[in-house]
Amino acid sequence: MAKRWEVRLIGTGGQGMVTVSIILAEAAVLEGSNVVQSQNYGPEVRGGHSTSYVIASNESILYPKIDAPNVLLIMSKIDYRPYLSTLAKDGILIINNGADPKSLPDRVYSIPIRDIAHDQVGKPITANIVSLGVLVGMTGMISEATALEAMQPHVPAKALELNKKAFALGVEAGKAALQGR
Amino acid sequence: MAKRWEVRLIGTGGQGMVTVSIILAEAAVLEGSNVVQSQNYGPEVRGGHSTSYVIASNESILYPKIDAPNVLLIMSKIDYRPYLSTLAKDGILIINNGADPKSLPDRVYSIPIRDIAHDQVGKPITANIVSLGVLVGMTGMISEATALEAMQPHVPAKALELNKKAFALGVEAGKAALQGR
Amino acid sequence: MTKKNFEITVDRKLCKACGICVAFCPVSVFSRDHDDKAVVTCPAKCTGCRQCELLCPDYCVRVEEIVHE
Amino acid sequence: MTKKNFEITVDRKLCKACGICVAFCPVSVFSRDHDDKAVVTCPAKCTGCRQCELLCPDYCVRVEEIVHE
Amino acid sequence: MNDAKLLAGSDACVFGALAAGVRFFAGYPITPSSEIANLFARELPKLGGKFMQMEDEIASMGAVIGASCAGLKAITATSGPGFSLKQENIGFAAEAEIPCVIINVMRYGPSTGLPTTSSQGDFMQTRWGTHGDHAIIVIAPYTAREAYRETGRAVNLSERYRIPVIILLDEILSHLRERVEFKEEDIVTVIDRKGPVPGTPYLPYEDTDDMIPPFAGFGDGYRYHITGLIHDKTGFPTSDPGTIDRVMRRMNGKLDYYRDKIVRVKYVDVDNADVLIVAFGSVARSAEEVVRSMKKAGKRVGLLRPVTLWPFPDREIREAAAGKRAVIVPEMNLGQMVREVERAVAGTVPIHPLNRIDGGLITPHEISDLIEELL
Amino acid sequence: MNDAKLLAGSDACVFGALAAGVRFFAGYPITPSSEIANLFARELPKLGGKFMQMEDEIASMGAVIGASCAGLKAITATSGPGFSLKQENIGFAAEAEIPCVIINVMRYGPSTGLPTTSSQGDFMQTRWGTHGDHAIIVIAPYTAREAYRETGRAVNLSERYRIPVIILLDEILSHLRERVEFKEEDIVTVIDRKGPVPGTPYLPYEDTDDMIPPFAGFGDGYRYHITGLIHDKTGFPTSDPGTIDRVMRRMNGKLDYYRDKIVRVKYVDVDNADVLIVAFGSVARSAEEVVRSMKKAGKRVGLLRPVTLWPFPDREIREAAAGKRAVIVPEMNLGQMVREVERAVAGTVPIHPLNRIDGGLITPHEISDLIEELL
Amino acid sequence: MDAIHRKYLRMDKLPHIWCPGCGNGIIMGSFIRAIDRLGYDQDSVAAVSGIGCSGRITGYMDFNTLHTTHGRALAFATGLKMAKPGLKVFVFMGDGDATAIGGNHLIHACRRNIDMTAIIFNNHIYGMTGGQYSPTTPRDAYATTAPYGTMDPHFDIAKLCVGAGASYVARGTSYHAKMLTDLIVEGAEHKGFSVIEIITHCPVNFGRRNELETPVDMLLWQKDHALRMAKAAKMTDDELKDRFVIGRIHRADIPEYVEEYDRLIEMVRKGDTDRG
Amino acid sequence: MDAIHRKYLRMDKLPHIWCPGCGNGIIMGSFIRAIDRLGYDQDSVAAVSGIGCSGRITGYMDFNTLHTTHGRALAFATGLKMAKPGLKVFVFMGDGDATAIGGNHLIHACRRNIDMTAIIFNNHIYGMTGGQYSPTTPRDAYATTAPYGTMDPHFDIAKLCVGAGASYVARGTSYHAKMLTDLIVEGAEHKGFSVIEIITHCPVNFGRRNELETPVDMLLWQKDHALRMAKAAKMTDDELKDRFVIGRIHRADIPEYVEEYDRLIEMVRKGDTDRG
Ligand SMILES: Cc1ncc(C[n+]2csc(CCOP(=O)(O)OP(=O)(O)O)c2C)c(N)n1
Ligand SMILES: Cc1ncc(C[n+]2csc(CCOP(=O)(O)OP(=O)(O)O)c2C)c(N)n1
Ligand code: SF4
Ligand code: SF4
Ligand code: SF4
Ligand code: SF4
Ligand code: SF4
Ligand code: SF4
Ligand SMILES: [Mg+2]
Ligand SMILES: [Mg+2]
Repeated sequence: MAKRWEVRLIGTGGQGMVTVSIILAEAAVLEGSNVVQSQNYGPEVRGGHSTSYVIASNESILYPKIDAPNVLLIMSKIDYRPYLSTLAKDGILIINNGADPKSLPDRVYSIPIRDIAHDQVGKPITANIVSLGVLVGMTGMISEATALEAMQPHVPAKALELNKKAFALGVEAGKAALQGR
Repeated sequence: MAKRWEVRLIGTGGQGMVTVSIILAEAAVLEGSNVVQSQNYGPEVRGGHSTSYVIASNESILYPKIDAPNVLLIMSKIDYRPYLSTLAKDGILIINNGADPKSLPDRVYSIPIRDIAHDQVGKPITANIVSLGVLVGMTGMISEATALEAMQPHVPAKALELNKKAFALGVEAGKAALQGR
Repeated sequence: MTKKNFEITVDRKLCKACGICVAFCPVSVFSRDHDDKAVVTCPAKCTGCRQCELLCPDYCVRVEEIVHE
Repeated sequence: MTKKNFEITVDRKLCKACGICVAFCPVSVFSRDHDDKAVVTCPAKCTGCRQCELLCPDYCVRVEEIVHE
Repeated sequence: MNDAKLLAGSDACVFGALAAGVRFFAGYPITPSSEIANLFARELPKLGGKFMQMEDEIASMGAVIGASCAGLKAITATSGPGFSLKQENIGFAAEAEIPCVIINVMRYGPSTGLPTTSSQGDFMQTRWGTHGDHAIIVIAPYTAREAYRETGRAVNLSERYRIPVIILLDEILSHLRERVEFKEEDIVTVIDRKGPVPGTPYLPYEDTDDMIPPFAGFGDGYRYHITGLIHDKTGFPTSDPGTIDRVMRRMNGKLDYYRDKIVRVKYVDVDNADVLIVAFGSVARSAEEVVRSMKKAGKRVGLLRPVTLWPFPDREIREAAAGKRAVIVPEMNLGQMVREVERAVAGTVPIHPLNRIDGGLITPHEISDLIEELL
Repeated sequence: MNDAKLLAGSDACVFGALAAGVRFFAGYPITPSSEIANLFARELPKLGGKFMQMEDEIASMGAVIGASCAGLKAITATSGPGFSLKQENIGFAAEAEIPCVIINVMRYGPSTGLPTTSSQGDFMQTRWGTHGDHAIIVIAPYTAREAYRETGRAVNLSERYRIPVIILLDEILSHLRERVEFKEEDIVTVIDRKGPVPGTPYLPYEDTDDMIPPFAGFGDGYRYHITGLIHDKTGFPTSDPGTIDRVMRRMNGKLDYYRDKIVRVKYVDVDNADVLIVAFGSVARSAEEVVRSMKKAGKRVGLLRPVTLWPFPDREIREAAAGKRAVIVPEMNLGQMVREVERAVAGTVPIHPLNRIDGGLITPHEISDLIEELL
Repeated sequence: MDAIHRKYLRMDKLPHIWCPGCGNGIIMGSFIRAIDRLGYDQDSVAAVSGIGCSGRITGYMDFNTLHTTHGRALAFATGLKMAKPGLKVFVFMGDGDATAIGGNHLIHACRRNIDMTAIIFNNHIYGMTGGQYSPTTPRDAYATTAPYGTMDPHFDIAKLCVGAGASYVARGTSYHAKMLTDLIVEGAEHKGFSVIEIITHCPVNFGRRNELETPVDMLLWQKDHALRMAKAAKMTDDELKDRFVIGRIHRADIPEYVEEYDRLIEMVRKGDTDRG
Repeated sequence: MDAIHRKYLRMDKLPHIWCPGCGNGIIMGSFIRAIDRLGYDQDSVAAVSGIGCSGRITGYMDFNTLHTTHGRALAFATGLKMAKPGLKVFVFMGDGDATAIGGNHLIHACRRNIDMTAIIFNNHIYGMTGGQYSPTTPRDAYATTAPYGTMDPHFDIAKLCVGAGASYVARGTSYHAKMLTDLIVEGAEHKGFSVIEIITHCPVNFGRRNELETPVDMLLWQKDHALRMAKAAKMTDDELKDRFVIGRIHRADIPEYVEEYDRLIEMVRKGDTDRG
């Protein structure tokens, strides 16, 4: 694991993106990292955007805020461009649609996460777990096994298989996107 | 008027002794003195003792409390002895009963104020005005005329004559008591 | 049955001279002294109704049946 | 009297995709698009009851009578 | 108002407030402040004003703010327990910049304490009683005459600067009656809040040069929004960091900007004194008595009496303390103002607290004894 | 509790409190403290404890005190507006010496302010929020791990010394989750309040050598009286000046007597530092980051982090500041703790406040920039 | 002074601070007779009060006594009872205490239905602070803050409590001292929250200002204006004007809160209901 | 979006912050239609609100708007109305706002009878703070602070207000949007204090946790459970269980406070009544 991972997730209330950040954080704990996870609150929770984040590092983490994310994943339908400048030097930005990779600036990856959940998993609600897979697939910040372990308590037991599938599809899509560049 | 008059009145709730101290204070204002008047509050007001006081001086009065009264008048039925030591060097203590003057220590005067109100004025409620008269008669700290002027707004118009009488009887009794020594 | 007799006492130290017992004793057992405190004047009239005990706000009145042996 | 005609518009920018108009239009004038937002599919059926206008929490629906001259 | 008269401290506050144009009082009775409510209840209807006895102190403070939003000058009075309850809404008045005056007559102790005794235990609470950074002015008169004039001034400061103002009395001053002869300088002038400039668009929290946004009363034809949320100059909530910073610094900055207009300090024989007493309220009466008597005895003692307690006159105190042998801070509490004096003086002069907490007023003797010890 | 886990700051408080034996919570929801109530609601019944959602914060504080009178360890949680409302009853707890813990999660601004942002605007209010002189302890953890342990300690201090204790959190610490690995020293021991000595007559406010009167729970066979009026050692109201003085000095004196057991301060590289930072809560996390990064850059910066905010560690700060070139006090408010630092340092070292009030956390950069400027 | 007083009162605290003829003393007498009748162990009785003349009652009675802040007695009592359900909790409040500043706690206590008994001393005035009008002061009555007569409409406390969902409501007077004992006993034995409103008299701060010069006048007023339920039922609205009903006014059977909570704890501990 | 919205709403503040399908938006629509019907000049209307999702309503409407502290809207409104009786004052509160922390102000406003209209958004939950149970949450419903189901009995707001002496009380729903406008108009025209309780829905913090997954489900629930007065009168208690009545519930003719106060001022100025 890199020294300090800073991951920010932007979603819409109800999408379960805060859960993704918690799973990521718990996975990082399982792998022995120091971790800080948090989210923004606000009246905005009501239907607007919610942002959550994870910092993981093998040093102790004191300053608990994100300076410049290495990874920024945007699930809501908003313009990603203003966020580009907030990225760390080598940071990447993941957006959720099927835009042609070639139409996108450097370091911006487009993955049809919701479509994967809808069409391939068959359950739109699993989009957040697809995105978890994408994050793991693209960054390798935690191992797939740990991610799955951390995921388990956060999904209904009877939907476990489905979510595993969603995760796997996400990982795959993430890796593919990297390759696509 | 002496430099600094300190007068303390101890009564029982409902006797109107606070009014006496206000009348005294207003009279002193009329005569051009500086004046501070106040009273103790407390749950004790309910049936217990109330104490009020007046300080009058031709200098401005800053410290608003009584150090050692020149005059202490006790209307309630309590033992006066503990109060003796609080008096100023030349202070006097007036108690409300018919005790034989000779049985009393120096500087302690006994005047049957309530009896005067009851028997001579014919209205026990005027005892407070009798006591006002006593104070004026004994100390001369304000003139009788001023005292009467200050008294007027504090008694019901229809009872004015009665209260004037009470006042006069008080003055008389006060002077007599002084003579009695 | 013969009429019962009662001993009525008033604790003068506690009495605040409110006049309640005097007013509400149905047979006028009490009157007021020079300090307006209650005094028992006609204990013989007492019927033992205990109204005075119940209504005295300062628990000064005590009504005891006199048991003749 | 001939049937009145209405023009129904939905302000897509304000619509929060709650589905209320879709559910409570008595004659199913609306359906939902891929974002779950309301779209007008059968305006011709509209009876002008204005239930959609009254119940849309975001004031996106507008019902106007078409006046034929 | 030429003739001398006997006036109670609490009544002086009422008449001072009425003279400054107060026409609304809402309160809930509490010893030792009740006399203030009683008098307002009698006087306000005579002037067409209104007296409301509310269900509690929280409601009283709310009603006062509501009345002020409608453009009336409004006031309330209370004591410790009630003052604690009013704190949340005092914060609202600070945040929404609604003029209002709160009279707090101190009594001793936390909680119910000793309702009928005297204290200065709320000195710190007047400044820090509500949560969050906020601007507030606190004024403590020491005679009935000053109570009249300073309550009038309090109303005016509040209207002028849109800051809640607290009049801090102790039970002694509130309950004593004393001879008062008003002079020219005691006349309370009526200062009204600044209104919108007709014909220009109204921004209720405009960042004007004078830092005081114009105030439009509800119903005066300017429809706008007032909120206790942090808001921008239009009055609507904002969560933009830059705006928050700007608006909160303006709001709190008013106090710095107008500090010298707000801070009032009285000096008695300070210049050549060896020892400086810093005291307020009734304790300052004892202290001034000491200055007077010591002078007669040939001793050089000075008194600095903050009339305005907050903003705390730290500069004045630092300057006055310079070169003194000691500063004495007598208070009827366990040592509150002395902390501010310590901060102000910053180690340059030794400071001696003198605290009395038994409900009694610190006597001139107690102060002079301490001075004798030090001299 | 050996394994590392992800733990939210707010949850850490809850588990710390439960570990110390808390079995009663009463509260009223308010952002950003609601998570604390939510977790107590889930956990308390499992332990046979009780969670009450009351009609408001005043009632919550009342119920907490009531439960504590019956001998249960009791706690509440709130944020600014609710904290202001609780003040009167916090004063009751102080006056009647009823153990209880209040968690206050700060948000920005007075009044409703900005419910979801971070602030340290209640620093002063924790100490001075209620009327009258009163004893109170305030503790501010800075990590989830410390939140667990310090909340446990808060419960114990309160039970041991019969003083209300406030846990002061900011929104950042309350809402973040972080990896926690509890060590030996984090174990929360259970300290119960001292009870009456059976067979001896029980004086509920006895003036014992240790200054802490024994506590008998209601229903335990000691019938006595508790009141918010100033009372003597029997618990009944008194207006005797001597008694008032004695009882109030004992009550407030407990804090002085046990100061060193209560005050906890953390030092990071203070000894050889040129510049000293004094910071608490989340801001101390940024500050410690600065110490670390500056050290790498060869600069000598130290951090003194008060864990106990009140009693304020003035002595420790004065000593730590001695000889430094500057003291920096970063705070998410307009300058509150800095006033105490100024008082403590008394002019011996220049002090630089660094204030941020836009709802954001002061960054390490902001602090290091200021240091660079000064060095 | 009777054995009963010596048993239940703190004799060294007498005489109490109440004014001559004040109803509070009569009520305290009725209350201790009720406790005696109920046979409660003194150690198991908790008396909680607010601030006001009435609030001082806890200082005089030899139980576990808690004198709280103004208006908040019920909140404190709620914590006390929840923490130690074995305690028999009685809460004493003035009309201002209970229905002005404490109105919210009163209606919520009615709603919650915790097994406690609230005893409200309704003397229609703020006694302790010197006679300001209260939410129960009759229209046009004089008070220190109503120099021109009280303008505010007033609460009917019993009706308010019924509206808030109380499961037992009764009204007594200080004059009907014996009946009062009966009502307190009945209220205490009721499983759930019970309210006893007591019409009582403040001769000093209400009576003197309102042409009821003496305590006796005030008790006579009560006697003349109180009506038993049965009698009231037969009267016309016009006849009922200015009069008030005494006796039990309302009783309902509603689950008691502490018991419900104990049931919850049991269920949770069995793991029955945790949705997580 | 209609002319009426453009006239009465602050268009630049839309979309509002309320969640998709939230009842608050429907209520605001009904309210501005009522104002339009009443024909009030916007400058003369004051809208006062507390804190909560419902409290945000004042930010969106183009009147004199005052967003106060949690629970205290009625207290602020009281001062406002007393100071400027010409204002038409409407007070918006959530169920928590009005009956939890604000319960005391509510009952006292009912008692005082100042000519204002209180509009209570009863969504049976604390919406703004994330779904804690409120004093109106039904028994056994889940909430963030009731993970095992709500244990507390709940208020009947209308009954509480009647008990407190209110002179006009009505209940509507967010589903019956047209009727709601009628009730608001009637309440506003009533001389004195009027209370309109609105049963409304919080899909996010109540519905989702309680098997009413969508806003539509919640509106249907209202439709199924609301009963007009006339119909309810004919039903048995058993049939009425779990259902609630809508329409005007109570009306009484009581002197209005502001007018009474003005009369007092007049009298005092004439010197009629001063005893003092
Ligand atoms: C928070 C607070 N507000 C006000 C007071 C002052 N106060 C003490 S008792 C009281 C009212 C007394 O009236 P009531 O409750 O009817 O009791 P009574 O004295 O008539 O028995 C008031 C307003 C207080 N102690 N605390
Ligand atoms: C004094 C105070 N306590 C608590 C809060 C937190 N708070 C904000 S809104 C709210 C309750 C919201 O519920 P409700 O009143 O029913 O309104 P809704 O959001 O459901 O419309 C609470 C408890 C606050 N802002 N102020
Ligand atoms: S018991 Fe009855 S009859 Fe006897 S003295 Fe008392 S009141 Fe009178
Ligand atoms: S009722 Fe009691 S206090 Fe009153 S007069 Fe009779 S004995 Fe005395
Ligand atoms: S007006 Fe009525 S019929 Fe027409 S679209 Fe709207 S709801 Fe449907
Ligand atoms: S009701 Fe309004 S917000 Fe909801 S789906 Fe229809 S148009 Fe959209
Ligand atoms: S003031 Fe009234 S209520 Fe208080 S003790 Fe005196 S008579 Fe009783
Ligand atoms: S949380 Fe509930 S009440 Fe609040 S806006 Fe969302 S749906 Fe509406
Ligand atoms: Mg009363
Ligand atoms: Mg709600």
